[in-house]
Formats: sequence, structure tokens, C-alpha cells
Amino acid sequence: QVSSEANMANVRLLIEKLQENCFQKCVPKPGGSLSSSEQSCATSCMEKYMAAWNKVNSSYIDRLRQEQGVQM
Amino acid sequence: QVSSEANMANVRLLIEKLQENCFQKCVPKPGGSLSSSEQSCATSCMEKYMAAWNKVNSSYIDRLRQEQGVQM
Amino acid sequence: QVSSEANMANVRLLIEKLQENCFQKCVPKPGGSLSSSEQSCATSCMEKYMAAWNKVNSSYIDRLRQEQGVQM
Amino acid sequence: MRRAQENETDSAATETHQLTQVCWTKCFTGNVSGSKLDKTEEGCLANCVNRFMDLNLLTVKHLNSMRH
Amino acid sequence: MRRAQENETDSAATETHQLTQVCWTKCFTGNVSGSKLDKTEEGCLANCVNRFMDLNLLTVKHLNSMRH
Amino acid sequence: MRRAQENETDSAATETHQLTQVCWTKCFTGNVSGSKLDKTEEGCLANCVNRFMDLNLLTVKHLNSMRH
Repeated sequence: QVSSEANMANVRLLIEKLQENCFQKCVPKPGGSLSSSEQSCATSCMEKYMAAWNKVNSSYIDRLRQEQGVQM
Repeated sequence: QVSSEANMANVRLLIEKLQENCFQKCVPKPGGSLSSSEQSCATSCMEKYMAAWNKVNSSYIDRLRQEQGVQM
Repeated sequence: QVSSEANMANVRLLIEKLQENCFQKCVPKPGGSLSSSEQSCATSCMEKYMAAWNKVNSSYIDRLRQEQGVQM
Repeated sequence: MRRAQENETDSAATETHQLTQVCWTKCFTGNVSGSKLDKTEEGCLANCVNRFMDLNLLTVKHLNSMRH
Repeated sequence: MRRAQENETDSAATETHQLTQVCWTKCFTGNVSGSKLDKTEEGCLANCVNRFMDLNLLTVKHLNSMRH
Repeated sequence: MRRAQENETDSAATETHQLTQVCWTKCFTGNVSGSKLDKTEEGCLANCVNRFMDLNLLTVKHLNSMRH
């Protein structure tokens, strides 16, 4: 259960950071509504950010294991 | 009382962020003293930052109420 | 003991921030290995960052004492 | 009712610090002068908050659609 | 063994948030398009993580050498 | 007396992390080389700390004047 709470916290933090980064990137000048190009940028961006998180996570774990000399 | 402690914490955090942002904006190259133009930039900046905080806060609360379908 | 724990936490935080700032400055485009110029930039950077921390710390303490009117 | 409103305001204040930082960077790019917000700055801040929240809704919707 | 692996993953996740932020800024400088990582982006992220950790090792080594 | 000084140093250290970040960005804009601070860097850091604290005093003074 602790593990699943930690997981929830992780997902929440991931979403929070994804929103900040994608707002930064896709909405340079906030107008009266979210334009369709801003929307498509935002959906691309959130999928990329999640994929980046996964890639960074697996690279990090691989590296830790390598440093510890553990063979997979 | 809890509410007023929360309020104090808010005011403290607001002042902290205001100082960081206004130092960033108004003192690009720190010299031997705070020049008069840096001082007048800083007082403008702090009033603007507080006004911005209030505007963001009220826009945020309005939006939350709108999403919850509550009529004022 | 409390003091030495606080000290450990400080050192850990200093190293963490030093790594982030020096990675930012010295590895603009991460390649397949850390080049020798990136390595020498990084060792300069970490020594400078620690020296900067010490200088900022002593300037800050001097100023606090000055404001409190305490003569050393 | 009174309490609920107070709590809303408290947690809103926490969120407001983050949003003010984000929108300050977007809406105050040049020199600051004067002590009041002008119309452009006010409009920019309101748009910034609302587009940020549009993007949050879009995120939730998109994440849900990816599960199916 | 199972537990150890879980803990590793949990603390790794915390570190991953920071590293993702650092490497996102380095590897996604232009417009984003498409929903999958392309080869360049994947390579950049892996390099970013590994060079960051090289730098961490270098730091520890250098700090130790300064003590003597 | 001894204790008071220790506590001052501890809380100063916390503030120092933030200030170092702010002043690092202002005073080290180009490439870094050499391992010691040069005179320009030292002066910039001292000025940065002191102007930051001038601005803090100004803020408190200005906020108080706005209440009346």
C-alpha cells in the first residue's frame, strides 16, 4: 500500500511538471482561448514528456545497476 | 487561528517570491549601492507583483467556481 | 549532534546544487562521453561554486551583523 | 458554508503562488513602471490563468482517452 | 530481493523527476511534434542521464582528492 | 553566546543556498576557468548579496508605508 501511495504521488508530480513544461512550451502568449495549434502542441508535448520520463527512468536504473556491478 | 497562520505563511511566501523576482528584474548587475532607478524599479515591481498575485488569485477562484457550476 | 546533522544536510544540498549548475554550464549538449574539456570545465565549476558559496555565506553573515549593530 | 469558502481560499492561495510565478514570467517581459496593473497586464494575467486551466482539463481528458 | 527492487524503483522515481526536468530542457529545445520519441530524442535523453551521472562521479572523486 | 552564533550560522547556511543560486546566475554568465574566484567575481558576489539585502529592507519599508 505504501508503494501504491508512492506511486500515486509520483503520477501526480509527473502530471504537475508535465503541465508546467507544456504550458511553457505550447502557450507562449496566452490568448482568449486555447487555439487548435496550441492544443495539438499540448497533446504531443504531454505524450513526449511522459515518454521522456520513462526513458530517463530506465536509463537511470540501468546506470545504477551497471555501477553496482549487477548483471541482468 | 489555523487560517491566520496559513495567511501569515502566504504573506511570507509572497514577499519571498516578490523579492526574488524583483531583484532579478530590477538589479541586472549588482553595483556598489542600489541606484535610484533600481529603487524606483523595485517599488513599482513589488506593487505590480502583489497586484498580479491578487489578479491571478481572483481569476483562479472565478474559474474554479465556474467549473463547479456554482452561480454567484 | 543536531548541528552536525544540519551540517551534513547543508553539504548534501550544496553538492546537489553544484552538480545541477555545473552540468547546466559545462555540458550544453550531452554526447557519448564526458569530453576532457567538459571535465576540466566541471572541476573548475565545482571549485568556483563552493568558493562562491563561502563568499556569499560570509558576506551574508557580515551584513546581518552590521544590521544588528554588533561590533566584531 | 463559510468554512468551505475559507478552505477553498486557502488552498487556492497555495496554487496562486505557482501560477503567479508562471504568469509573471509570461506577462511582464519588459521593464516595469507604474504601480498599478494596466489593462494589457490584467488581461494577460486572466488569460494566462484560464489557458493554464484549459490545458489542465485537456491533460486529464487526454490521459483518460489513452487508457482505452 | 523483490522488495529491494521495489525500493530501488521508488527512490529512482524521485530522482527521475529532477533528471527529466534537466534533460527535457536540454533535449527538447524546439517545437514538439508527434507523440513518440524519435531516435535523436531517445539518444539525447540517454546521453543526458549518463553524462549527468558521470559528472556526479567526477564530483565525488574531485572532492575526495581535495581533502588530501 | 557560542550557541547563538552556531544557530546564526545554521540558519544563515539555509539562506546562503538560495542566495548562492541567485548570485551564481548573475556573476558567472560566461565560461568558468581557474579554480579560485578572481577579484571581479568576488566583488560581484559581495555586491549581489548586499544589494539583495538592500532590496529586502526597501520592501519592508515600502510595505509598511503602504499601510498608512
